[in-house]
This record gives sequence, C-alpha cells and structure tokens, in this order.
Amino acid sequence: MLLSLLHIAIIAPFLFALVIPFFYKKIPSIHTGWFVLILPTVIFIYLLTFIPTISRGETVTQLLPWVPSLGINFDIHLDGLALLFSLLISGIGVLVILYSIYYLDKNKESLHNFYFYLMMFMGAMLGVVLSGNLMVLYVFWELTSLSSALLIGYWYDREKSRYGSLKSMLVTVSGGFSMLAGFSLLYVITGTFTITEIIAQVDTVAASGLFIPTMILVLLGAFTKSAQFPFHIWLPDAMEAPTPVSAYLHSATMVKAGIYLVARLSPVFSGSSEWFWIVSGFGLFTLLWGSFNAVRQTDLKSILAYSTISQLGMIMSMLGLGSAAAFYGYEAGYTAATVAAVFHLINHSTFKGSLFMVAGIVDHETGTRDIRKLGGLMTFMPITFTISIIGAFSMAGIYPFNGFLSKEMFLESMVEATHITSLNMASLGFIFPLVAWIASVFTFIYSMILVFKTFTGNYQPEKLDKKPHEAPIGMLIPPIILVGLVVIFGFFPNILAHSIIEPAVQSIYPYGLTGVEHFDVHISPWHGFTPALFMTVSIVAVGVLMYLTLTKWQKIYTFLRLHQKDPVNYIYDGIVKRVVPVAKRVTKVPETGLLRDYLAYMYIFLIVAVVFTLYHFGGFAIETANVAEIPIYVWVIVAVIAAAALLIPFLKNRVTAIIATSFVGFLVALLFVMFRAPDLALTQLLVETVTTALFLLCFYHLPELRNEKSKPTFKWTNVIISIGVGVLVTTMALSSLALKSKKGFESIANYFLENAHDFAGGDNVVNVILVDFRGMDTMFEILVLGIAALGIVALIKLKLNGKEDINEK
Amino acid sequence: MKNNVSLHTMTRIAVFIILSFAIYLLLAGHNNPGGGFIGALMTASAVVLLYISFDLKTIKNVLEFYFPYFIGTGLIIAIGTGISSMIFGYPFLTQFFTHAHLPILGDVELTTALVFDIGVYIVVVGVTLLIITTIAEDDV
Amino acid sequence: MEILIALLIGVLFSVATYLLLTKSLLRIVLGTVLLSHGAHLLILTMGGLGQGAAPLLGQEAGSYTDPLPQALILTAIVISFGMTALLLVLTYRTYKAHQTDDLDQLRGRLDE
Amino acid sequence: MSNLLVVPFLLPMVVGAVLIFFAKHHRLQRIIAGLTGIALFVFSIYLTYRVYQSPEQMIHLEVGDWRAPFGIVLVGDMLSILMVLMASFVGLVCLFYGFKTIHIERERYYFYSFFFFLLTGVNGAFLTGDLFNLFVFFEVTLISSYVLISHGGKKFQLRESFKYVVMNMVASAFFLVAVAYLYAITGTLNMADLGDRVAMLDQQGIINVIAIIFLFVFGAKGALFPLYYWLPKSYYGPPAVITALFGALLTKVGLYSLIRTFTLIFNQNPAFTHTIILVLAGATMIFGVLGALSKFDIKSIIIYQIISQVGFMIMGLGVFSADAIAGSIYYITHDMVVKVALFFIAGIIIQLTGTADIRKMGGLLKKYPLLGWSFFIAAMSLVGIPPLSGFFGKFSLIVSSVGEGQYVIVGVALVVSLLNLFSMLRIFMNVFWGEETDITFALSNEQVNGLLRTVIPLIAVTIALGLGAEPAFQYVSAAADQLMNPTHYIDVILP
Repeated sequence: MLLSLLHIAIIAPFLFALVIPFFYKKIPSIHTGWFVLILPTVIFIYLLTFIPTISRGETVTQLLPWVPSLGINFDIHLDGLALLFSLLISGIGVLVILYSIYYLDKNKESLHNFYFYLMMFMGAMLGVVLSGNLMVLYVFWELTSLSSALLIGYWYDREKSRYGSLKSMLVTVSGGFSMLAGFSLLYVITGTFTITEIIAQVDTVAASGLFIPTMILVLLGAFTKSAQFPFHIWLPDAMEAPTPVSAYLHSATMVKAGIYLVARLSPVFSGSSEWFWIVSGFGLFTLLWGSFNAVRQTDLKSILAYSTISQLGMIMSMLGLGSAAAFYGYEAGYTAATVAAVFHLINHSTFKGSLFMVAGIVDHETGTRDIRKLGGLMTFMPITFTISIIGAFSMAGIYPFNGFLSKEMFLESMVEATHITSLNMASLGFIFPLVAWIASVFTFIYSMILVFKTFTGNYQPEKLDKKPHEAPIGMLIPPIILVGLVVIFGFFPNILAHSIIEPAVQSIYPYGLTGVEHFDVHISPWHGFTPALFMTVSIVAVGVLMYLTLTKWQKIYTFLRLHQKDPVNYIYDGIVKRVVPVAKRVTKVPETGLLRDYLAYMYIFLIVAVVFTLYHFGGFAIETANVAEIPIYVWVIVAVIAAAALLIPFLKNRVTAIIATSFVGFLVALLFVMFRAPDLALTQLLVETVTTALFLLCFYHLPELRNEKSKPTFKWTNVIISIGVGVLVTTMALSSLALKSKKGFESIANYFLENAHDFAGGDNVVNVILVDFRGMDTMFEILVLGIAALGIVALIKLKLNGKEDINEK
Repeated sequence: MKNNVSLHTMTRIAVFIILSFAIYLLLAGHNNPGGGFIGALMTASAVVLLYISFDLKTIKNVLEFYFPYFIGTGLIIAIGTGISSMIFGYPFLTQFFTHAHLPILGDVELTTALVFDIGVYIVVVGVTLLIITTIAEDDV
Repeated sequence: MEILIALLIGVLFSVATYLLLTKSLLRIVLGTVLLSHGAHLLILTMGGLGQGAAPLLGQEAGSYTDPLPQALILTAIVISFGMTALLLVLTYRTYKAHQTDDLDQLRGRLDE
Repeated sequence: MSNLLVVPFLLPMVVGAVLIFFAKHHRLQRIIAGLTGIALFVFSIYLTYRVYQSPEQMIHLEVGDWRAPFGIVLVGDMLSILMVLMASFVGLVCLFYGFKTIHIERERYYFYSFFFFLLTGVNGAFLTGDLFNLFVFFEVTLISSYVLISHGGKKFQLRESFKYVVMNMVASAFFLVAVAYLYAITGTLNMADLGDRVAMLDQQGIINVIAIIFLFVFGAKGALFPLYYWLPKSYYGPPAVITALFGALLTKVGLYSLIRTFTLIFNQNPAFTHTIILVLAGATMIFGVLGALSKFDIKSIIIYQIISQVGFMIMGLGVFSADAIAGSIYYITHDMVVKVALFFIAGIIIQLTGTADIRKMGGLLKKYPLLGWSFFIAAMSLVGIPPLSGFFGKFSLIVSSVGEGQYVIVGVALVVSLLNLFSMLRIFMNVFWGEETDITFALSNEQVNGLLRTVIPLIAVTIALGLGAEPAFQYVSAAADQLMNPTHYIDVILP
C-alpha cells in the first residue's frame, strides 16, 4: 500500500522537523521561520482542494496498515469535521509562523528547538483529526501533549515555564491514559479500532455493560485536553509558552482536540442521557467558571486563557445539547446547537487567535502584559487597537462580527433546551439559559477589560520597560487577516455554511440523514424578536453596567478566596508536592538497609504463600506405610547432627562455631556413606576440609562472636520464621514423598542404570552421569568454580577507591 | 619449620602417596568412586601440604605455575571434548569410548569422557590452589 | 528412614535460617553452609533412601540406589563450594574495609 | 538436532576462558572481546532467523546424543531465541560502552572474562530445556554477577554485595529444594517431561506449593515485590555499564524462567497461581515507582525503574492469555534496550558532572542537546509515550488485560505509568532544563560524543521497535502462541 498524499501531509511536518536544526545552523542569516512557513502553506492549499469533494457530502478514506496485529492501522478518514480541523490547523499554523518570525529574535532564541516542536505539534495535530483509527488518533494525541509541554517549557530556565510544562504534561497525559483505557474497552466491545466500524456497532456498544465506564474514560481524555473544569488548571500556566504558541496550541487548535473527540465519538455515545448530562453539564460549568475567573485576572494572557477555558466549555455544552438530537430526531431544532458549536469553533479560532497575537504585540512592544501597568496605548498602536477591538467585540458577541452570530445561535439553542421534556430537563432545563446568560455577561466584561484597560485610560510610561510603538508590519499581518475573517464571517456567514459547517455537522450526525439529504445550514443575523435577541440586549446592558462598576464589586473574588489562585490548583499542587514525601516515607519503612529484614520479608512471603496454598488446596500427606527399619547408628548420627547444628547459634567462640559447622558437614558425609553414595561422601569430605581451611584462613582475624543485643521481639520473630521455614521444608518433603509413592512415575534414573555400561562405557553411574549423560552440568559447574577463583583474586587484589562512575576514565 | 628435616621427609613421602592416589582416583572415576573433581581436590591437598610444611615462597619458586592459566586451560580442554564431537557431526558433548589392547597394560578402555574429566581436574586443581594461595598471600 | 531425614533437614533449615537472620557476618556465612547441607540432603532423600547398592555397576548388585540425585548433589556441592569460597572472601574484605562484622553498622543510609 | 544452539553460550565461555591468558593485555582483550561481541550478535540474528523459519519454529539439541528426557536438551523456541538475540545485542552495546568507561585496573582483573561468563550463564539459562541445568546456568550467571558487582572492591560495593550474595544464595538453595520436590513426584528433570507428567497428576495441591516456591525463587532473581530489596543498593555499587547489563539481563533471566515454568509446567491452576503473580505484578510496579520517586540520585531512580518495569513485564503472565504474554515478551524486549540506554546516559551524566544528584545539575540541554534528547526519548519510551516501543508494550498489555476483564491491574498500570512519567520528567527538568549551574564538566565534547555513539543505536532501536511494531508483534505473538500451547513444545521434545 502506498502512502497517499494525505499521509504525507501528516508525516511531512515530522520529517521537516528533523531538518530544521540544519537550517538553523547552516543558514543563520535567514530567520528559520521563513523556511518553516513553506510547509503549512502547501498543506493548507492542498487541503483546500478537498472542499468541493467534502461539501458534496463525500468522504475520503486512505488505508495504510501499520500494526495490523494489534488492530492499529494508519487509516485516514477525511470528512467534514476532519477537514474543518485540518484547515484550522494548517491555516492558523501559517499565520502563527509568520507572526513568530517577528516575535522571536533569530539571534537570541533557540529557533531550531522552537520550530522543531512546532512542526512536531502540527504533524501530530493533523494526525489526530485525520486518523480513522482510534489508536493512531491516540498516538498523535499523546504527541500533541508532548510537543505542547515542550513548547510551554521552551524557556526552560524559567521556573514557571517548567512548572507549567510539567503540569500540562501530567494533566493531559493522565487524561490520555484514561482515554487509552477507554479505547481499549471500546476495542474489547467492538473488536476494532476503526472509527467508522465502531460507529456501525453503536447498538453493541450501547448494550454493553461497560458502556458507562468506557464513556467516562474517553471523556476524561477529552476534558483534560480541552481544559474542562476541573482539569482546566493547566491552561493558564501554559501561557508561559511564547505567545505564538499560546495563539496556536492553547486557543485555536490543540485545546480543541477534546472538542473534536467529543464530536467524533458523538455517534457512538450520544444516545445516552449520561452523555448528554456529562458533556453539557461539564461544558456549562466550565463556561461559567472560566468567564467568572477571567474577570479577576490582571495578565492579558491569563484573561485570554480563562476566556479560552470558558469558550471551550461553551462549545462543549453545545455539543452535549446537540446530542439530544439522537433522541428527538434531526430535523428538530436540536441540531442547531451542534451547528452553533461548529460555527463558534471556527469563530473562536479567528477572534481568539487575533487577540492572543495582540497580547503578544503589547508584550513585545511594552515589555509587560499586566493591565495594571498598561493603559492609553491607543495612540501609540492604532492598528493593534483596531484589531483588538474587533476581536474583543466579536468575543463579547456584538454585532456585526462573527461572534455575534454564533453567540446568538448558542443562546437560541439554550433557550430551546428548556423545551426538552425528558432527560430531567423539565425540572432542570432552566439552568441552561440561566448559566448561558450569566457567563455571557462575564464574557462581555472581560472582553471590555481586555481592550479598554489596555488601550484607553491613562498612559503610565513609568511602569513600562520601553517606550511603546506600533508593531512591525509582519507581526500585524496575521492578526489583521484573522480579524478580516471575523468581519467577513460576520457579514457573509453562509460562505462557510455549505462548504464547511454542513459537512462537519453531517459527520457528527452520520445517522441523521439518508444519503441524499443534507443539513440545511443557514446562518442569518436576524431572526426576529426572539428570546435570544432579548438575552443579547440584556447581556450588553448588564455587562456595560458591571464593567463600569467593576471596582465596586470586584472584592467578591477576595471574599470567595479566588484572588490568589484557582482553588483547583490547591488540589494539584497538594498532590504533586506530596508525592515525593509520601514515596520517601513508603520506601523508607521497608528499606532498613539491614539484611536480616530483607531476608525476613522473603521468608515471610514464602511461608505465607505456601501456607495459604496448602490451606487452599490441601495436599499435605505423609506416607508411613513403608517405614523401613532404621538402624540405630543412623539414629545416632542424625541426633548428633541435629544437636551440633542446634548448638551453633549459641556458640560465642568463632573457631568453635566454624568447627561445629564443619563437624556437621563431616557427619553429612557419613550419612552419604550410609546411603550408599560413595562419590558424594568422598567429595563432601574433601570439600568440607578445604572449606574449613578457608574459613579459618579468612576468619582468623575477625572479632569473636558477640551476644547480639536485640529486642526480644526481634529474636522471637527470627525464631518463629526459622521454625516456619524448617516445618515448611519438612512438610513439603513428606508430602512430595507421599505423592511419589502414590503416583509412582518411573524415574529417568533407571535409564542411566541400564545404559551406563553398554552405551557410555562406565560402571560408576554417578560419574557417567556427570561426565556423559549430564556432562553439560559438570562443564558449567567447573566454570562456576573458575569464576569463583578468579573473582577471589579480583576481590583480594583489586582495590579501587572513590565513588563509582566518577573519575574512572 | 624451615629446618625441620623429618617433617620435610615425611611430607615428601606423603605428597607422593597422595598424588598417586589422586591420579588413581581421576583415572578410575568412570568405573569406581572418584573422578576429576575428587582427584583434583586430592592433588590440591597434596600441594597445600607442601605449602604448609615448607613455606609459600619456596614452593612458589619451585612450582612456577600461574594458576589462572590452569583454569583457562582446563575449561578449554573440557569444552574441546564437547566441540570435537560436533566436528564429527554429533551433538555437542557426545562422548565416545573404545577398548584397546595395549602392550603391557592389556585391555584398556579409552574414553573421551576421561579427557573431559581431565579438563575438570585441571580446572579444579587450579581453582583450589589459586583460592588458597591468594587468601594466604594477602598480608593481613 | 525418609521421615527421619526429612526431620533432620527441617532442623538444618531452621538453624540455617536462624543464623541468616542474625546480624553477624560469620553467623550468616555459617548459615549459608548449613543451608546447602540441608538442600543436598533433601535432594538425596527425595530420590529415596536405603534401597539397593551404591550405583557402581561393577558390584553387580540386584538393585541400586538412585544415581541421579547423587550426581545432582555432586554438582550442587561443587557449586556451593565455589559460592562459599567467594562469599568467605567477600566477607573478609567487607570486614577489612568496614572494620566491623555487625550488619547493624553495615546498613548504609537511605540517601546515598 | 542442531549444534547451532550451543554457540550462544559456548562462544562467550571459550572467549572468557581465552581472555584469562591475556588479562594483562588490555588492548588485545578489547579487540578479542569486541570481535566476539559482534560475532555473537550476528550469529544470534542468524539463529533467530533459523528458528523463525524452521517448520516447528523451534529447534532443539539433545546434548551428548542422549535422548530426552534422559540427557540434557537445549531448546531454542521463539521466546528463548529472542532472549538470546536481545542478550547478545545488549552485551555488544555494553562492551563498547565498557571499552570507554571501564577502569584499566578492572580490565586487568578479568573484567571481560567475567563479562563473557555472565553472558554464558544468561544465554544458557535461556536455552536449556532441563530444570537442573537451568539451576546450573543460574549459578553461572549469579557467580559472575557476584564477582562483577563487587569488582573493584570499593567500600560501598563490598557492603551491598554481601547482602546481594546472601539473598541470592538463599534463593538458590530453595531452587534446589523445589527441584528436589519436583523430582520426587515426577521422577524427571526435563522441562517438557515435567510439563507432561505434572499435567497427568490429579493432585494439584502439592504442585501448586512447588509452583509457589518457584515463584519465590525466580521472583527473587527477577526482583518481584517483596523479594527485590537486595536490588536497589547493590546495583548502585558497580559502574554504569555493569548496572546496565544487570538491569537488562539479570532480572530478565528470572522473568524468563517464570514465564517458561508457568506456561509449560505450572499451567494447571492459573486462576490461583497466576492471580498471585498478578497481585505481585501490581505491587512491584507501585513500590518500584515509589522508590524511584523517593530518590534524587539519577542512577538510583533508574535502578528503581527496573523494579517498577518488572511489574509490567510479568503482568502479561499474570493475565495469562496469548495476547497478554505476547505483550509481556514485547515489553521485556523493549525494556532491555531502554534500560541500557538510560543507564548509559546516567553514567555519562555522572561522569560529566561529577555528581549523581539531580538537584545539583541544571541546563545541560544547551551544551549537550544530543545527550538530552537521547535521554528524553528513552524516558518517554519507558513511560509508554507513543510511538516509541514502550507504548506498544504497555498498550498490548492493557488491551489484553481489559479483554480478560482484569480491570484492577489496568488501573494500577496506568496510574503507575503516570508516576513513571513524573519521575522521568523530574530528571529531565532538573538535569537538562533549569538554569545552568556552576558545575565544571569533566568530559570533553569528543568524549561525550564517543560515549553517545553507544547510546544512539539503542535509541534507534526503541524508535524502530515502535514504528516497526508490526513485525515485532508478529514475532512475539507467534512466541506467545507457542507458550500457550505447551503440548506442541512437549511433542517436539518428546516425540
């Protein structure tokens, strides 16, 4: 199977990333960004060519097996939703790179790192949205987390960058892991990772007992990525990244991956009330929380971060609401929420992207983003001011910008929600328009703060590091293009309707339509005197009022203890701060450094496991039938061995202890004689002699044995463990023997007795086994001896000093 | 103990006897108790006896052996018997034996297992003596 | 017979374990020696004791004891000889380097 | 019959023996050692190919021409031959890293001989089909490790080596004990024959206890909870290359033996025995990662990561399905590569900065980007970030566990993975990120690059194993199918 061009569009950024360091090093005179700019432009234009196909309601599928053994295939599925996202990714990518060329100084910054990460991100993001296979989607998903974390930590010598990077990584990857579990469950239920095939089995999924856990696990992934409450906390800290990154990843594209996932999997899950409530509920709360908290921020980028959180919540809530269409049919007004979601997603990318760029310009030109220091910049930066006013007004939902239209549609669908009669909506439905209204008021307020605190009011030159002036034209072009779109979409929304929005909505409702039908998306600014219009009017009125009286009621944040940090951060910080101390404590307790303790754990594990198993299965037996007459001398020897052994722990004199141990060894040799093992007896005798000599050589200079000063519990634990081990070994020996006599498998040893003479030419069967039947054992047994001897030489003669790995070569 | 003539004489005789016995054990191992390992320990104990009755340095000057080489040599001999069977297309470590009629000795059994056992013998002699001398030499 | 030896093996294992659980270098080493004695005896016992002659075919006895456990033990003895020798020297060097035979003082700190 | 099977352990043994004669000629030693390492690796590739292509996908050799179960039989099936291949690869890389880092005095005291003897034991343990012979190879491996771990005789080394040796001697004694019991009951030592005869026993109580004793023995070598406590400190003692070799190979021998015996012999009561394994797997993951989090010493952290990863490696065995075991095998393969890379990098960092404390370092990325990114990739692979090899290992374990309904272990594995991520990021952010400290670098750039040359192939392998996961998974799936059909193994060995 050959790579299609779409595959190449995903892979190309990764390959291109690899050559970026080369451009950076070899052609330092030209800003690396110019080279980088080429690729997304090409990809964007290439993707544009798909619009006719997709708007006809067709989809493009390209198959490429990757790891078919695991059901992972690099299949591409390009439909309306995927096209919308991939255009956003490549299109905004172009603008952001252009912007970054002016934002990042080629002489001061590690551009190769920056563009490497950025290209990696772009490829990964395209992979997420174009993949038709859940696991490939996951692969790219994690890569976006990774590249995002690297970009946040781009200025890695700053403490805050590292903090933000770690946080984003931990939060999004934990979501990713739970998503992985969710996808695995989906795989187990449906037997495939291919998204279209999963959607085809929607009934199987719904009938599965694992439906709810699967859904929740998948949603955790989406929520962490799209910064839904309470996982939103990583996003404000992600603002430590260079501003082009914030504009690109943390507002326009990556954070929308969660939205994408929810939309993409809506056909699978949306038939359940749980999905409806979780998605819209979390969305609404996030909308409220984000907008409420944005107002208290003083840093331009923080305001934008919370604003993004809030807007993401809004889109999420609309997607949740749209899922009601699965219950009520598609022609009803419910799909309007989904249309609004898709439309707003586009609009948000335009106005938020431009606002971030404005924040970057302000930062770049004044050296600060703190609105307490800013003000009155209008005269210095008129173009920037114009851009920001368009962007902010669109965000606030003011006519005639695109934000107004989607906001209006949002409010409309929220009002519509109160008409749903099932899903407990009869009693709880009022929440939707209420939250929407409140949140919109706050949205209005922070939008105003953003523009007017920065550009109007008193100019405070003493608080600024440098004298502000208008940004270079290259830095202005990208936001101008974006706000241009804000205006164009505001006046001519329907250029998007059929080409982009409709196919995208169709992807979210694949069952809503028969093959020939289409969603008829018409977006118009005027709907008559609808409740939505009244809501908008009242939002603006109340918003203006509250903006003007801001100082009067802003103390509420202090009262609610929201003024320092987001309360959810206490949880995150608390956990992260405690992990290491807890780990230390848990590790310290068992790791005493005392060999005895480590051995005790081993023995206790052994005893407990064996006793448990014996108890569980039974199996203890003892065979007394053929108890042979035991000669008296065996009794004596056994008694003496036992006595000598038992004596050893009590001996204080080291030489006596060594001799007593050897004595046991010699008596064991004697036992070998009794049991007709002459070779063994001989060997044991000789080995015992040599060992004893070695003992005496080595321990001659050691101190005498002491009475161990230990607590009685220590001693008695040892005694109990020791007895336990002895009992265990004996019990098992007896049981094995009993089983042996019962089962009576023929031992392989008889073969040796029969064949030693004729086929191995030896009469001493033990020796024949050693050198012939099992000669391999012997060969490696002498290797053990050899290693031991050489090791002893090394131990005695090689005496290095110092710490390891240091000062060695 | 250096000038203890009677001890030295005794030792010489004892060492001779022990060494002969050790060789016997090595060669007889295939049919009677014994074998390379036992023979080697016997041999080593003879040498140790020498060390004890004379002193280490004297003996080292007489027996200029470098024991680590024993280990290497023995291992290679043992492996060699295994490999030689492979050369003839048999599985690794296949042992062969044959009976030969030699003048004076009469019917003698020749086995490759004996060569293997000699390898074992050399390793173990080397090991034992290396260990003992190394420890003993280490100035305490 | 097997029962008696099995009991003896139990005693050897108990004593060995007790010695291993002490804090003295020498006692621990002695413990490993007893442990291997116990294990070797166990192998022999598990092959069955007391029936037949030593496995020397030259004796032409009616039945022989099981030669396989004997061969295994021989291998095991040789191996444990090597291990014991190495452990002895290691112990000796540890003692020389640290000037103590008390494992309490050989714990080491947690943050090394 | 195929004498090829003896080469993986015989070649290192011969070379190890030969090198005794050249102990004082370190240059010659290096040349011989290097060539042997290459030869062994090339041969292992060939052998793997032979096994994979053979009709049974398994070749065996009846050593000494004594038929099984009477003689010792060597078995190269898909699993064992893969382990041999990986051991040879890891050994080769370690050798070249060793050339650059090992103190000349160590080389004079038989370092390379011990190195090859260790490989002898490891490869032998992978290939033998006889339980007692496995013991012998274990001992070869262990005594080599005893020597290598104390090699150099530094104070710290001696103290911790003593504990290491004693713990392992206890485990070895119980190995003998368990073999003795099994021999009493079944009258055989050949593993295929054991599998056959154990299956015929209707009384499983005693067999399960013996299984538990083997779990204890192999678990102690394989560093399972609560048997791993000897590991953290003792592995810290020797130089990085030895720690790498141990981390990659020693614990794997224990795990390999667990997988072998618990698929071939102790497969009668998986609901009981394998559940215990699963519990231990979870506990090992958790305690391992907590250990890693408790340390600020880069080498210690990675040592604890050995333990944590062991949990993942036996998770598949505990779940006990073909897919899960395939996941385990893949994971073991991946871990060998990544662990060595991490230890090498840690070794370079420690040599470079003269400290192992990550709190004392900072900003290394600026001067040593290649080192930093090598670490980053290896770390992310360890954590299981796609598309690196670690991801596919974790993924297949998780999917198969979910498929078997083992949700708890999946949860544990994912939480532990997150903590792994935290612990690895902590290193990266402290060492490579952050402000530059006033550390003076003890190595020249050429030296660092020279050392990195041994790391790069490992990094390349972890990427290749990830991107090219398909052939790897075809292989490990076939290996796992083989393991889950022990009758096939038994039929081949005992026709």
